[in-house]
Amino acid sequence: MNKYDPEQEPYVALRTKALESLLVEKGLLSSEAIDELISEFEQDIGPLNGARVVARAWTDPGFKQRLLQDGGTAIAELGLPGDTPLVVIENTPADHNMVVCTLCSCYPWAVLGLPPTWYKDFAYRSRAVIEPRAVLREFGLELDDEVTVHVWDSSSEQRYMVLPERPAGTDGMTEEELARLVTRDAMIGVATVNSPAAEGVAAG
Amino acid sequence: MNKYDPEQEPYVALRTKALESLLVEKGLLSSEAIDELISEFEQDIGPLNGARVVARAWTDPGFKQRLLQDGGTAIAELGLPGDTPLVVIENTPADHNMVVCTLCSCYPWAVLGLPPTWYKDFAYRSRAVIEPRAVLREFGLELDDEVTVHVWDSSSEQRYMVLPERPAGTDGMTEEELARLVTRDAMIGVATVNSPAAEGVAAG
Amino acid sequence: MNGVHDMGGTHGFGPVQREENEPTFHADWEARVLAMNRLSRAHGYFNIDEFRFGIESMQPAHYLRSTYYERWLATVEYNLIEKGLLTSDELDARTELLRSQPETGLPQHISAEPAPQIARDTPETPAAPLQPRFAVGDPVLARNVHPTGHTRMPRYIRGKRGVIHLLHGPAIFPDTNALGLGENPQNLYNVRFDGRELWGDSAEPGQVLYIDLWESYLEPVQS
Amino acid sequence: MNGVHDMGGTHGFGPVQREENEPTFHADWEARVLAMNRLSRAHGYFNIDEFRFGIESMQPAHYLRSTYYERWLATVEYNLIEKGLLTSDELDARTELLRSQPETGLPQHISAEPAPQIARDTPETPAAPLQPRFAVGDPVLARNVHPTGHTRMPRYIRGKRGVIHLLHGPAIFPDTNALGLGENPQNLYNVRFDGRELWGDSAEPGQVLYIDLWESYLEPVQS
Repeated sequence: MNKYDPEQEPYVALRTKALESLLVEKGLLSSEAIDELISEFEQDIGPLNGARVVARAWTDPGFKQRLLQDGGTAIAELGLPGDTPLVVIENTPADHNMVVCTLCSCYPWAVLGLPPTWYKDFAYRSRAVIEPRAVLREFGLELDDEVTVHVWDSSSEQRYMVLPERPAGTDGMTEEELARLVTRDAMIGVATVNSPAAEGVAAG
Repeated sequence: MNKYDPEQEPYVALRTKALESLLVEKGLLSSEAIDELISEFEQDIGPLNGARVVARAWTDPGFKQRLLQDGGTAIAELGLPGDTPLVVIENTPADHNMVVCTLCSCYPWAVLGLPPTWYKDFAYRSRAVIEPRAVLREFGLELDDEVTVHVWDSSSEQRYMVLPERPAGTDGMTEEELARLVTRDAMIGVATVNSPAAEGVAAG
Repeated sequence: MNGVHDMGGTHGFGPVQREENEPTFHADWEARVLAMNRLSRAHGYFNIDEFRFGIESMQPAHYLRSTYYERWLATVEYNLIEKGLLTSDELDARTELLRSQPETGLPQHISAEPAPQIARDTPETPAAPLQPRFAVGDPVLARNVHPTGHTRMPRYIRGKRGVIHLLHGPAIFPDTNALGLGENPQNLYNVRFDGRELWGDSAEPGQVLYIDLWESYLEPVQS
Repeated sequence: MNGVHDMGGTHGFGPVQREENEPTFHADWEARVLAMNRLSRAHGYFNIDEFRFGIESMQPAHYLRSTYYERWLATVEYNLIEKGLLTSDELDARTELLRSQPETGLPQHISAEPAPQIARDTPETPAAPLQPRFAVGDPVLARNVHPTGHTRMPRYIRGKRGVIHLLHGPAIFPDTNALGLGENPQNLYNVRFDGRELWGDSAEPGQVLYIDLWESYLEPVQS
């Protein structure tokens, strides 16, 4: 119901342009700054940043410890904005974590970029806290009954990111190779990180 | 937001006609029965029935006792449908009652007819249980802090009607005259019954 | 279900808006929808709990932007289709026919039909007495449950403590009756809650709330 | 406020719908709305709590039928108008101008502006340490309160018992900051709730919920 509706675009696009026109005319904002910010969001910010953080944590026990202790400070080591309060929570065979924001759509932009539409949609926001296992099943993730599901409802300016489990068959992989395995969904906690191709597992 | 929107009428009117057309064609309903029922609701059923009940209770202590004991049975004495489970609740100087249905729009049709739109609207349904005094103030009814507000949320097939206080200045009035004073809103509990004109009060 | 229909205590709907000298109906179609619903129920095509659940099952945004009788129309359609009495395609086709040929009349009266008593709102069947679990004056807890189907226990009551105020006696259990799972009568109680129990420090002074709750909605508590 | 935005535990929104290879933005105007919001906040035209309260103040039916960036557009408009930086009439007139003369370009860049750090989501000011009322491990009760203004304590948590899981330290208090009543920093905690405490028998097995709650949202309880 809150899906993208192309028929609504003409009006909102017009309204948005009117808003920008007035803000620029009044000297409150500049179109150049708007352009720059958009390009930053489109090019520099995205889940690859988070994937690098995860890969580093998988390969550097000291970094992992600092990351779980104080996420914001730790990610600054990788050149990411360290003034973002970030709590990183670790998945284990017994504990699965997932992140939601029921009241709006708080999301760890600094490490994951802009949230996908489903994260902002009403279905995920309403259901993740009352039937997380059912939601995870829709994402293709069936958890054993013994696994505890830890749901993090982001209600403050603290941001939450999941440190997924390192999959089997990745022993010989470099940090860069590992980063390529890590998906956005795994860092939200609605997926796990898959093992590399079967031959990789056999060799690992 | 859920107000009547004449622009929506053409479609729903068409859809309603299509539904009736199919139901009649299939022999499931007849247009004559629909006509009869509408005429019953438009002509026979309305707050005048409730007003007669209230006036009788004000003038006949035995009836009032039976009414408060078992509303459904008592109203049958006045020829109203006695198989309606009806609870009648009495307003007093210390206790004010009001009726709402938060989940849909349950309403004592047998005595009050069809509910007004505001009773079915989201504002009344949402607010009557959390800020009844604020709602009553909007209806022009300012209650002393000492008065307890009793809110009845109609969640079952039991129906609730308020027996308002008999106003001052009505000592010499007949049952029929009294019935004319009683408003629908007073029997929902969002108003009191006003005294007749000031000279009436002075004479009473 | 925890739906948008469960409005008790929600903010944001603005002031109560009244209409002076409001007519019984604002348009003819409203009256016909009301009558078709009443007659369908009197004929047993669907029951009142199915009727309500049909409204609750509307998409939340659709529910909120619809008028009262638009919601009724939606559930009458929904239930007649659910029961196999008509199909969505038939209804679309007939709507299209009436749109393209507005002069089309309604079909002739085909079948004679019974004339059940319709202008009332009573349970479909009387229920035999049942031994009540609670007595007037007993303290009770409204259970903290969140069924996905139909229920008549609103969220603002759940997990709160009240006192049995009235015993109404056996009544059809809406939660099963709405889902075609039987009438399963239970004792129905009127339960009294203090405003502060419901709304804490946000409660207005001197408020008491009464609501009808079925026996299985309630748990005993220590007084 | 107890608004439709407070969605935790609501039913009826259907399955989670994912889009394969979703683009960063679905239309240019979405990107510009995002940027205008971020820049406006960076310039201090409004704060993040005012931004959120502007969305919550939308009519419920409007909220539910709007897309994400439509809600953002609504609150950016709302807040800039509230702050007196533009008027509703100006905006309507400019929209109409652009509609009737689509070839109209944007105005020239008029003022130089500072380039604050914008691509982040941090509190506007750091807060000095405050003596915490609760320690990690303390049992607490989320207060049963129903403010009509902005709050970051959702309804599904209120009146429930949890345990302090983390002490984040002082944070701007959204309830006042959203209403222009000051930042009033309080200690912020992450509080852990058992799924059964929240959802009773309807809880899935083995669920734990964590949420950040400000100190004044909490009361001490006996463990």
